[in-house]
Amino acid sequence: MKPDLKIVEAASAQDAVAPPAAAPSAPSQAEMPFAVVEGQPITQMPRDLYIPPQALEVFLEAFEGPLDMLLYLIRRQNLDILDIPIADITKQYMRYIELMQVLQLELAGEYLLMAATLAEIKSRMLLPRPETTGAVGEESDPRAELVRRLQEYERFKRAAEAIDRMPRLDRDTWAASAELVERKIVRVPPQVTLQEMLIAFQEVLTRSDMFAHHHVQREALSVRQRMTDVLSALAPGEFREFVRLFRPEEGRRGVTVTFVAILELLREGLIDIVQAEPYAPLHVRLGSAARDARLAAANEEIAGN
Amino acid sequence: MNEHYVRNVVEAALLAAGRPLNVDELIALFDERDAASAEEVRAAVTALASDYETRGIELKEVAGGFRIQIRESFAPPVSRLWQERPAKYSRALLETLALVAYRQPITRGEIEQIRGVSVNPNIIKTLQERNWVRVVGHRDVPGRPELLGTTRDFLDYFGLKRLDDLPTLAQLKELDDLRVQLSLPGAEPVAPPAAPPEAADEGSPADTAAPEAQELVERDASDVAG
Amino acid sequence: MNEHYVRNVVEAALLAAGRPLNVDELIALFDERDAASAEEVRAAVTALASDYETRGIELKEVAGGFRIQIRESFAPPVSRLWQERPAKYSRALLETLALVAYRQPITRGEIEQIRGVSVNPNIIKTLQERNWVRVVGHRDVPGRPELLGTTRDFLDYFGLKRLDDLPTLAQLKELDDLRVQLSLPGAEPVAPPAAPPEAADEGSPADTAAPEAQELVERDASDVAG
Repeated sequence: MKPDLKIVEAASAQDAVAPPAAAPSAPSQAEMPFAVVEGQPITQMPRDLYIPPQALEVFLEAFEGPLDMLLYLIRRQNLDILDIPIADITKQYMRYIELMQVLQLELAGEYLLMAATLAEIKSRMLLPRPETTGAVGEESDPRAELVRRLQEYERFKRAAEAIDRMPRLDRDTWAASAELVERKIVRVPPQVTLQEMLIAFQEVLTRSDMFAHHHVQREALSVRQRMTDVLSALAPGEFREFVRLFRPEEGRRGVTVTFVAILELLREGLIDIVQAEPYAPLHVRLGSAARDARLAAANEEIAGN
Repeated sequence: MNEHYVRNVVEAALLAAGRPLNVDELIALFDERDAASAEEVRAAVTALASDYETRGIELKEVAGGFRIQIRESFAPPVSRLWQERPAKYSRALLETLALVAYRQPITRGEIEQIRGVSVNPNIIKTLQERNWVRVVGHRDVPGRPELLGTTRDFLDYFGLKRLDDLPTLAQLKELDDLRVQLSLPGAEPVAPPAAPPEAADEGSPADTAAPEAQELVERDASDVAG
Repeated sequence: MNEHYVRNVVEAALLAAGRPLNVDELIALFDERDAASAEEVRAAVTALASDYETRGIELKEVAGGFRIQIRESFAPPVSRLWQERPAKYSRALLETLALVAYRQPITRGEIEQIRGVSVNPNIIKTLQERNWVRVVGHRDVPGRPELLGTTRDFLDYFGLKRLDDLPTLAQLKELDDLRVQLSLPGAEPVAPPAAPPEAADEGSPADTAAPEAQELVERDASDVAG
C-alpha cells in the first residue's frame, strides 16, 4: 500500500482493527505535542499504521460522511483549514474512495458527490484569475464554499463532543429519590366566586320567571336563613320553649325576623307550636312530618350500630 | 475509611438506587483501596438515620435492605404533588346552590321545578360534602323530601356575614349584567382567598378556558426556549 | 410558617417527585392554613443547598426547577450500583442533537446539509423517544418539513437551566479575515506583496488569529494528538 493509506493512530498496534473512531474523537494527552509552523510539523512521533483491508470498512464507518473524512485528512496533516492544498487532499481523498470501491464497500452517494466537488475545485484552481488589489476576495477562491462547509460542520462536530462531555443524568449524576410509601389522595375542590353563583342564579331566575312573583321579590333573605336556623335548632322529639328561639340581643329587627320565620315554618307545616294550657309557655317542636323523618333516621342509625 | 465519606457514599447510593440496598450492596460500593467494613457501613446507616430524625425523610430497614423514604407525617403535603387539578363546578351545581341559598329551606323537587330540569343527586352530594348545604328538615308531603339549607361554611367561603348580604332578587333584577357590574350592595364579590385569578372573568366560557390554554402555550414556549 | 417545616417539606417533595420542581410547585405543597411564600420556599432551597455542600448530593437548578442529585464526584462509587454501563450515544446522534440544540428550529434537510450526510430516521426517532427533541412546527416550503427543537427534558437531562447554558459554539473563521493567499498548485502560501502588516505572520495561525481562532488552533492540536 501507499503511504497515503497510512493513518495516523494514537492507539497501539493491536488497536488498529478497532474502530478508528477513537482516532478522530478521543484526544490523548500522551500524544499531545506536535505543532506546525508554515505547514511543517516540528515534532511528530505518531506510529503510522497501515489499515488492513478488513479494517477499512470499520474505518469508513468511523466517519460521519465526507465532510468528516475530509476534516480528518486535513487535521491529521495539520493543514490550515483556510488554506487547504486542494490538489493533495483531492488526491488522498480519491485514493480512499477508489480503494473502497475496489473492496466493493458500500459507499454512500455523498462520498462520490464530494469527490466530484473536489475535482471541480481543483480544476478551477488551475484557471487563471484576475488579480485584485491586495488580498484576494473570498468569492474568487474556488475553495471558499468547501471551507465554509468544513468549518460549519466542524463547529457542530465539536459542539456534539462538548454535549457528550457535559455531565448528564444516569451517567455522571443521578436524580436523588426517596420512596413515598403511601400516597395520600389530595383532591382540590373547585373554587367558586360569589359572582359566579349570582350569575347562575340570575339565569335560572330569568328562565323560571320567578321575577314575576311579587312575594319573592319582597322576601327578606334573613327570614329564609332564620327558617333554616330554627329548623336546625330543633332536635327530633324535643320541645323547645318558644321564647328561647329568640335572641333579644339581636334587637327588634332580629326578633321580627325570627317571628316571621317561625310563622312561615308553621304555615309550611314544618313545625308545631303547642301550649299545655292557656297562658302556659308556648313550646315549639318539629312538625309531624319533619319529626317522623328525623326519628326514623335516628332509629336507622341506632339499628345500624 | 473516612467516616464522613462512607456516610456520604451510603446516602448518595440509597438516594440514587431507587430500591432498598442491603449491607453487602453498600459494601460493594467501595473499591479495594477505599474498602469499607460492614461495621463502618452500619455505622453510616445509623448516623444517617439519626440525622434524618428531625427531617421529612427517614431511613428504614425493610425486607430488601435499607431505604430512605418520606416520613409518614410528611405524606400529606408531599402527596399534593399528585393532586388533581381542581375541576370547575357545573352551571347546574351553581344554580342549585343559589336556589338553596335564596329559597331555603327548599326541597330537591322545588329546585327542579324552578330550574325546569331534574337535579343530579351528585350535585346535592357534592354540595353537602363541601359542607355548603345541609338537610335542615323534611317537608310534610308524601315522600317527606329533605329540606335543604345553607351552612355557616357557605357564608364563610363567600365572605358573607349573613345571608342578607346577598343581593335581593330585586337588586339582582336590576343588575342587567353581573359580568360588568362588579360591586354589589352588601356583598362584595371578592374571590375567596385561594380563588384563581381568572375568577374575575368568570361566566364567559371562552375566558374561563383561557388560563389553561395560556399555560399550555407558555409551557410550549418554555420548552422551546429552554 | 416554621422555617424548618418548610425546609423539610421541600426536601421530602424534591426527593419524592421524581422530577425537578419549580417554586410554584413547591409553594403549592402548602395548604392555605400553612401557606409558604415564594421567599420562604427559596430560603428553604438555599438552606438545603448549603446543607448538602459537604455531602454526596447536591441541589441543582435545571430548566424544570430544582432537583436533588448525586454530586458528580460521587459518581464512581454510586455507579457501581448498576451492572451495565450507561448508554453511549453515537456521534451521528450527538451531532444531530447539537444541530437541533444550537440551530433550532431546524429541519432534517438542514441538518443533512450541514452534516453532509443523510440523517438516519432512527436517530430522530430515538431523540424524540427520549423526549429530547420534538416537532415544534413546519417550515413554510414545499413539503412543509417538520421543524425540530429541543425540550425542557433535554435541558434537565444535561443539567442545564436554559439553552444559553450550552457551551458556546465556536466562531467561524472568515476566509478573508485571514487573508489567505490563493495557492496555485505547488505554490506556497505566501502573503501577497500588498498585504497589510499582520500578514507578515501568515502561516502561523496562532499569531494571526483572533481569540476564537486561537481556541480552534488549540483544539486542533489536541485533535491531531488524539
